Amino acid sequence: MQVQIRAEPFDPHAEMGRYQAGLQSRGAMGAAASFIGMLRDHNEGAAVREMQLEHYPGMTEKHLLDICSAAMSRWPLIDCLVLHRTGRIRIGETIVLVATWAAHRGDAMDACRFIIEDLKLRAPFWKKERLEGSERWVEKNTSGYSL
Amino acid sequence: MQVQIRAEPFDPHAEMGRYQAGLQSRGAMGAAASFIGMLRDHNEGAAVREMQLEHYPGMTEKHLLDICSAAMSRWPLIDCLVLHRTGRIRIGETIVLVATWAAHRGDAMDACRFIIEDLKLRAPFWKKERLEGSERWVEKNTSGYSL
Amino acid sequence: MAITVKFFARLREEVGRADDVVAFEPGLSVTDVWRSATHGRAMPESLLVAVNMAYARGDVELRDGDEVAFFPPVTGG
Amino acid sequence: MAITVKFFARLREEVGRADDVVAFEPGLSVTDVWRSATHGRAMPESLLVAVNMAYARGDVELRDGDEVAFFPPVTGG
Repeated sequence: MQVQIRAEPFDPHAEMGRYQAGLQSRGAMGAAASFIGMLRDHNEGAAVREMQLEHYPGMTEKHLLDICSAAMSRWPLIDCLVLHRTGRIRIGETIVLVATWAAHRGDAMDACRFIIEDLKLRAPFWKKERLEGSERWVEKNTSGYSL
Repeated sequence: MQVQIRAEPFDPHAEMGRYQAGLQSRGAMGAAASFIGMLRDHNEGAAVREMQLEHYPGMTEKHLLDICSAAMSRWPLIDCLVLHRTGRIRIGETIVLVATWAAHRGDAMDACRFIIEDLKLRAPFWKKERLEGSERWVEKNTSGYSL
Repeated sequence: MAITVKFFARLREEVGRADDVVAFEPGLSVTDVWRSATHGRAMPESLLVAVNMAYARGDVELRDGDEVAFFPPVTGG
Repeated sequence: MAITVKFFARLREEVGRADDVVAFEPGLSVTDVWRSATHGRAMPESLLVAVNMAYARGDVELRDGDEVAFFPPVTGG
């Protein structure tokens, strides 16, 4: 189980591959699920230039570990990984990677979804968007579906 | 949209990263979801040594493209990718990669799940497990949850 | 002219071959092709059928040159 | 002794500082700390509170040395 706050850009595919390669129980793993969140160039009707992402050092890591522990006790997971960016984020860069491993696909996918939904709802991060000539704090996270 | 049958082992993380890097609409992508299926060393109470995976050349590719098209019309996806192994597969090797890209997380995750569930239910592939001293055809796919 | 027949997986092993050819005649159904190619073997309950690489039912009437495939429940992914 | 107070994101900008210290006294609640640190500013309806890095309610009674954080709805991921 690993949770990291990253101040620098990272390659989510390479990170997930590297983490998976380090897992012991290869023969027990039948399924891996991942979610990657990236910075779009549009949000709520406005063109976004870049973003500043703030967190609560100490509490954020603790909360992400709590989410992962909750997922590990609710589903028979083999492991899970959460990497989350902070600082200045450019269009297309990865904001978050959530990855889960299990024997069976339903457990891996349900747990991955649970982690990202809980993270969106409760993990202490705050986004400030830089638009053309102005800035704004993102008010709240949306349901995750296009309108 | 890409669908490929692979007779040789592949790295699903590298493949997903390479495919994503080739996508045009980077600024529109807010979410990527993936599912990776791997060969476990146990199935239905028996130790599995390796697996032989058979498909129906022509129909399998066509069916996977149909599944992806159905997902693309049901959800506002930017793109999707399905890679599936055939031939002799060893423990820990990747059997299938499903990856989806969308503006929003719900669409990416729902579509990814739809594709793997439909693939499991209807795509023409057949698994024959080599056990200790015997072989057996896998009778049917399970619900994807541990018992 | 003829109907091309294919068997996959366990069914291929049980029938003893992967491919076959059945003479076409007007009104021929998928079930007729099964009977002819397997010499009257009972159709397994869980049998899946594809005609020209699309899932089909046993009562589908065939056209000359069609490809008919028989296979057990799929187990990919 | 004292209570450490933290403000994040929009709230940090509005209050004008990231950190503060409030003198501890027995019976002090989270709401008391908010009033003291913001000089009576109204508590936003959507305000979130953490005590010692765990989510808490406004009526929680504090202990000496506690860290109290105030922040708006979270927007990570």
